[in-house]
Amino acid sequence: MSDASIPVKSDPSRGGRGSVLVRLLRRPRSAFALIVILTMVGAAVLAPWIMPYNPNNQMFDGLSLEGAPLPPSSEFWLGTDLLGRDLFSRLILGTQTSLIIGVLANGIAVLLGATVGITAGYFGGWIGGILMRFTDLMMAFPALLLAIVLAAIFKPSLLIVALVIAMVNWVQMARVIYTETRSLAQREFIDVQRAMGASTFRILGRHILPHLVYSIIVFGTLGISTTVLLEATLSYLGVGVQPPTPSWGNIIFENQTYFANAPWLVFFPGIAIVLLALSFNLLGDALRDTLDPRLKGRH
Amino acid sequence: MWAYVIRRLGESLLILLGISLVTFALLYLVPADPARQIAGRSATAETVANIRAQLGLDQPFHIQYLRYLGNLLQGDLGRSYLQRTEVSELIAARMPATLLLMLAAIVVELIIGLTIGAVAALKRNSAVDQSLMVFSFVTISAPQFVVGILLLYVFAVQLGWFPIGGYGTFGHLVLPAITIGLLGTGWYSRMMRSSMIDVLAQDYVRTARAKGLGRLRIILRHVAPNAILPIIAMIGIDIGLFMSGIVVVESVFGWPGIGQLAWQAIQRVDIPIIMGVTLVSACFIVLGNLLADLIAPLVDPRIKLK
Amino acid sequence: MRKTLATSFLALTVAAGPALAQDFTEAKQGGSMIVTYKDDVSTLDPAIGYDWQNWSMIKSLFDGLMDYEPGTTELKKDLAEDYTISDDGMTYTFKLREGVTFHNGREMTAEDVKYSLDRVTNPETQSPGAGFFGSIEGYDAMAAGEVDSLSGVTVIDPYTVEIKLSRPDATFLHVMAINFSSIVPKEVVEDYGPDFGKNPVGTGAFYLEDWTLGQSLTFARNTDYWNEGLPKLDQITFEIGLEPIVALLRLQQGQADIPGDGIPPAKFLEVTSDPAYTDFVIEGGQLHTGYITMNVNMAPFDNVKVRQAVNMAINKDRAVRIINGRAVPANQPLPPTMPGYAPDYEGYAYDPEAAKALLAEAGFPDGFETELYVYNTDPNPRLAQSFQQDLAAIGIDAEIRSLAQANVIAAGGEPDQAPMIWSGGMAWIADFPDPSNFYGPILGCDGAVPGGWNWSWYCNKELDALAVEADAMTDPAMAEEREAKWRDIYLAIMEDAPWVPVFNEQRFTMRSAKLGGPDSIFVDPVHVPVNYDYVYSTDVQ
Amino acid sequence: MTADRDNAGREETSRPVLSVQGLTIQVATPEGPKPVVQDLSFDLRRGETLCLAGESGSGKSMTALAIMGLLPQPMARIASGSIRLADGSELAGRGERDFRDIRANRISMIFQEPMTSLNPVMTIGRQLTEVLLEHRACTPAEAPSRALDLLRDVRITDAETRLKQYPHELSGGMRQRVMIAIALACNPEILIADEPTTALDVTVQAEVLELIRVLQREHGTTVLMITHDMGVVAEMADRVIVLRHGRQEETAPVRNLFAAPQTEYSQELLDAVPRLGQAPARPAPERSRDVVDVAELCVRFPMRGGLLNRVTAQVHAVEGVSFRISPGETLALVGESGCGKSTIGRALLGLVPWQGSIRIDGQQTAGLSPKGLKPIRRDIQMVFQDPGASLDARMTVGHQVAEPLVIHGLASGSELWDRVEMLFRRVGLTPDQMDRYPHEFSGGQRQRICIARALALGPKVIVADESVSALDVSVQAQVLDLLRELQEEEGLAYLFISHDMAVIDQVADRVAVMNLGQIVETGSRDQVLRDPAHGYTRRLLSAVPIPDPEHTRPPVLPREGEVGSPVWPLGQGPARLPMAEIAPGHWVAQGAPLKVA
Repeated sequence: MSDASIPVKSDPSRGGRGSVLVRLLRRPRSAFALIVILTMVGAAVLAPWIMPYNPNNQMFDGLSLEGAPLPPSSEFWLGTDLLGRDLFSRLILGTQTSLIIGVLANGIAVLLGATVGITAGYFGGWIGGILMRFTDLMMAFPALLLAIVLAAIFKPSLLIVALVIAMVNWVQMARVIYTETRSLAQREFIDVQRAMGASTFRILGRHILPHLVYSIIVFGTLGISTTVLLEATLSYLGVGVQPPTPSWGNIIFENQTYFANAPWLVFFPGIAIVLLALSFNLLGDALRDTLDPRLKGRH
Repeated sequence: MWAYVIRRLGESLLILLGISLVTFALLYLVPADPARQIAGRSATAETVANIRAQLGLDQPFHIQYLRYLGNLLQGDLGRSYLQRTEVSELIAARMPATLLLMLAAIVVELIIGLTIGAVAALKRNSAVDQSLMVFSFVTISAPQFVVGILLLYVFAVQLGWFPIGGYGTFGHLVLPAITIGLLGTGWYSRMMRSSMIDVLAQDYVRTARAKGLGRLRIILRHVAPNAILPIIAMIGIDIGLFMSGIVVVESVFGWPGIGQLAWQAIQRVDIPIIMGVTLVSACFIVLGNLLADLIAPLVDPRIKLK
Repeated sequence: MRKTLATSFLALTVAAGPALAQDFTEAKQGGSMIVTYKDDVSTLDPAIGYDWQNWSMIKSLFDGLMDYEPGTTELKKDLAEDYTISDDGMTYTFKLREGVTFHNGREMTAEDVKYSLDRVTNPETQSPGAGFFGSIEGYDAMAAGEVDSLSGVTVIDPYTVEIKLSRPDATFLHVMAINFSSIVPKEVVEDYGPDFGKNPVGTGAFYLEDWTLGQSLTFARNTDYWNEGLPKLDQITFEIGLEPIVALLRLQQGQADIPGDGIPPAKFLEVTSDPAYTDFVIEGGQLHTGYITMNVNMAPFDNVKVRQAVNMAINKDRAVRIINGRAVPANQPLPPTMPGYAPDYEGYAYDPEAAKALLAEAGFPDGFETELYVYNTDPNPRLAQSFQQDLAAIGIDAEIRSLAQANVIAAGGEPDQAPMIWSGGMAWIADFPDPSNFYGPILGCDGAVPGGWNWSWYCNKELDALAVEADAMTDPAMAEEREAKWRDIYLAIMEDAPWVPVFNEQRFTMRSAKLGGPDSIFVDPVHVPVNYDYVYSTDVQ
Repeated sequence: MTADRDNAGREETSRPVLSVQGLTIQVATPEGPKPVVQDLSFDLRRGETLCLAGESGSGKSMTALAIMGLLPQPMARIASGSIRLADGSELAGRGERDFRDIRANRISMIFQEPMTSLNPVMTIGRQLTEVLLEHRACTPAEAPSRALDLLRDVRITDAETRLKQYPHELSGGMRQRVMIAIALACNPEILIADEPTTALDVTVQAEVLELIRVLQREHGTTVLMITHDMGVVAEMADRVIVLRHGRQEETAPVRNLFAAPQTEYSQELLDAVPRLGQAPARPAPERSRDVVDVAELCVRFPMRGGLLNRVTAQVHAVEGVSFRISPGETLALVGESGCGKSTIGRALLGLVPWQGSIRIDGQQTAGLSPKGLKPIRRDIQMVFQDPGASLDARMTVGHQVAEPLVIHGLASGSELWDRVEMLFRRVGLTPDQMDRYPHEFSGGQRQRICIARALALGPKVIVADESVSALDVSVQAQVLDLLRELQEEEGLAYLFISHDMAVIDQVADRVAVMNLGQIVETGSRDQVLRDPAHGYTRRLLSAVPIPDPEHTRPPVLPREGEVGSPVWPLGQGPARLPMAEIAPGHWVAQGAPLKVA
């Protein structure tokens, strides 16, 4: 009954997409993130038209006579790699790889995590118990080790890498959704639904899910960043995306021993990874603030 | 309390059992044939079969697993196929290095992370806050192999301030500890910031102000202890992050810990070592979670272990 | 390019002899050095150790009956003071040196020789080298686990041991020189059981002083070493876990003396072009061939024309350039320094057009899709991509499968898994300098079995018979003839083209300024990578 | 309290201890600064109790926070005006550092939520000594004994133990006493009490108010009390300032205000206050049949623990409760928090597992599957305390009102929306509001929406669980009117769950008083409220503040015996209280369901 609360509530659910976008663009950090992401998506989509060279072409004049890669120049903007391929073109194509894996792996992880989280959170009981014990088990798995072993068993390919990452990444999502679903399930408006005789399916679909959508969007966005990093790490360890398909991680993996002599080969893809991961992190954070005032300022 | 600890230990054992089963099954599916690797290129099929039988690899899966479990219960992690050494000995030899690294990384991330988080929360929405948060975002967005290579290049190769990889002195420890710690720093600072902001809005902080207490005293006695509570729960997650990080960081810096051991073993499909390292790091994570749960009531009297 | 390298290598080998004699007698004992490796030293048990790190370490801790002249591939007597071979070439009688003691102080006798051979062939030892002893009488019973002693090895007296063979074996003295036949003391082996590899005791020039698992090993000079004046150094420290690139940076900063894994590609151009290092960069040959296997049982590689076409399609010069010219292009399985090498053989010249035509002739005018397996450490995936581009040029679409070593080996051992494998990182380095060593397991029928190392699954019974014939020519006088026979075998193989021999890697290593010794021992073809016994320190001169 | 008092400056009785002049407070909103307090002026005279009274949003708490320098930064600020202490020192515009000497030393404050106002990870003792040491009220060595004295001063039992305890180990009433002890530790001239008893049960409220009065007398402290409860105003105030929308509506001595309010708003406010014992008689509904028939209802919640996490104890939330409700009748369930009254409501709706028998309109619901229960649900619906929480924030209110119809397949298409429109009109809302989201409505409007939703299925019974407790009195009166109207027109039966005796007095036909999961007294409204027979009922009634300054409430009756606990080890349970009929329809429990906690 205290009237000390300040009536500055903003409207979380109205306004449509346009205004969310406007609000995101108004904040320098999220505007930066959006621009980076859009640029990269653009580069990935338009890759065939904007790549100055065939990214897989091991050009004869792409290596010095001793076989050393060429530094950035007007001919090769970001230099060439150890096989004489144009690094800029490979980075652009690598954007495709990173984004595809980011979206694919994260999509699967989100689907899996949300399903497990909602099921365990809403039904509780032994189903919830078993599901959450299983997520506990997955949490205790050293994620990278698991990914490496999985990648070693299955012959690596883009899809497998995405699946492996999804297998590792769904756990966090499940945890978050589980906790939220549990607290939602105990809220009065859900009690009202039960009292009205609404079916479980209806309660989940019409009342629980809409409340989770924002968390799913936010964590899904943040998850893309983890996914990009994990793909890069797997590729860096040589168990990720298969050559000659470029991914930022395997570009660094292929060239890392040259970091002292040809730093551009590690520096540029490194920057690309950091930029993309950073942008998705910033965007996720901004979305959290914009979409869900309850979470404002947390995490 | 003790009933709780014992029950949690029991649950942890179940989780470890599950992990051992899953890992064992996964490794069972790995196509490489250990007997072949041991026998070498000049061996006859007969010799290989002989070795396979000696190792029990000709048994069905469940027998192999139960045998492994039986040995495990006696503290026997088996013998490395390729190094021909007790896995427990190999892990024990590398554990001090990993523990040292872990300790140093935790110190780095706690000191830097909590400070950054606290400062950002107190200066909320200021330019300081903004730049600290961007920094923390960068640290969680930078892959550890990139950070590691960069630090190595700048501070060891170019500036020569630290040794180029290896193990032994304090100087060796600095760069890998920072590399691993930075990731945690990002998470901790963000956690700390949001937790601080939450706590700053609490009624008891208003009470503390109403008491006429000084700002520093309020922050140290009323805000910080409460803000740290949710962060304690991070310990388990943090150890998980750490365990994933060491594979990369130890290989970048040539740090003789279990991450390096694991990576070498994975390359050679040395199954007993992979099993051993997985179980040991799972133990760490599980114990970390348990530890977090046990510390929580010490710091927060409201929490009762049940 | 190829010619210059080859000649310079020959010059080096020739120069080795006199250099050794001069330097060596004058060099004083003392000092120490630091050697770095990336991977863990797995075991120092001579019956088991079979990798890059422990190969030369074992050689310095243990001795066998035979050895090689330092820096060369010439056999010499080691623990054997003398030996005789019966006329039929089936019985070898070794006379042992007297007064040779193990590191624990006990004298080495003929009993130890017999025990060591029994041990390495006993299946329970799980020695990866057991197969080398297949020609000793009683080996089969031993391998089957029926007996626990080789019937062919007899102790005549404490300093004489007689070894009977079940078939003539021209390579037998080489076998007696490999690590697996090192002499070990029975009581210590039985004491430590499976942990002997961590607590090695031999008769070698150094003994193991300390081993911190995963970090470092320290070897100290065996002051009672039977070979007077050896070794020169008081101590060797091996530091483990250092990436080759880091190792070289350390060497440049004076924190290490020898990068055990060689000069990493990334640093190669820098150090070879830097005049400051010219005296310390050492080039040497090794008995190595890098090759691509084609599974002759899997379509379309069951067609010899396809295999020949692939041979013509691979641009070997480009591959050599990718590894900064640290190799010479190869056209046959044997490396140039191996007896039996055919210097006049032209091989399949690089000719994409002809390859394309041949492919069309074989019924694949539009090429086909296949897979290329490769070990996932640099530079192998890069080389694979280069091959991929070469294959694409003649219409073959090869997907790369970049996997951990063990997984590639496993795939190669399956009859229908891996159509093509690039051998890099797992390639054949000869165990001893004899042409037979390149045949059996990797090209002969013996290896073309599930789990075997003959990844091309090439099995030619006629050639197998010829190989047996060649190895039966034990008379040293017939060496020339035997060599010719082997040459024919390998050329015949090239007709069937189960491999694409790509290049023979050269070894480039570096030493710090404080180390001395003939260059050849730093790239010793047998004591791979370095012959530690002969290195001396200039600090104490 | 015998500590020496600093009497400097106190001789000058003519000057007020605190003088607020032209205070305007602004808060930042997305639409720009908005005043929440405008041009407020008052003087606080030495030793008096001044009440700031008003409904939500009247700016009363903001005023208090402004005096303490605790306005939420940076959203709120003092735009103009002055706040002066007796010595003339200005508080408005003071920096945080300069405020430290004022706070606790000269002005103290206690807050509405005793549950959250104490630091959860610090012992009571340390929180007390801290303030003493900060203001150098004593030496560190003396601090513990001073703290003990302070706790004894606020009548806390077992004070030595309390010092070592943490806040969560204390009840709400005790925590508020600790807060008062902290507030009075440095003998401030002024105590600001911001809704100090709103979160407490009525009996605890009475005790705390009494304590404040006693301490004020002992210490001569001036009290500025902030409350929305006119009962509390009547009981505590010397003078009253009525605030509305941040403006001063009326300032008057308390008797004058209650006797003859000068402004229309004050009049309305006072009229809306329900008064115990003044409700008109209600025509007795005819008891033809029972629309609700509950017999031997038990609800027990398991508590887990031990090595295997097995059920070791049970919370006996509801233990053997039986009652009936006829069509058109209102049965009120009353009791203190935790007595199990809400659980009964939830059991009726099938939201908690229960044992016993519940018949809705003659149909037994025990053992029915969700499917079997569904048709019965049409007859019984529920309205909760917090309309904000019981509406889905992400769905338009129109859809939410339509939902029950959709779920039960009763209407679709235009018929559906016609019926929703009708329901909106029925509860006094306009159909054009159907497309909005819950947060766009005021509390009272939201509760109307909830009622509309509950009415959608045309139920015979509505369980109203504290349905008006969260609303301002004026709104509360309107909603109660709506409920009454609906009952008269539709013949609805209500199970009206509330802790507020005055409200119950207005709405109930019959009353059941609950304690520790059992009914201790039941009968007609007049029987129970006018002529209570059970000690517990009497105690509850004695604690209700009467909104009449002329009326002097006798002290709260003491509790009979110990505070019980509903937690029992597995296999044990409370003894069932035998009921005796002392008058027709008036049943009273014999003995108390005690268990030493």
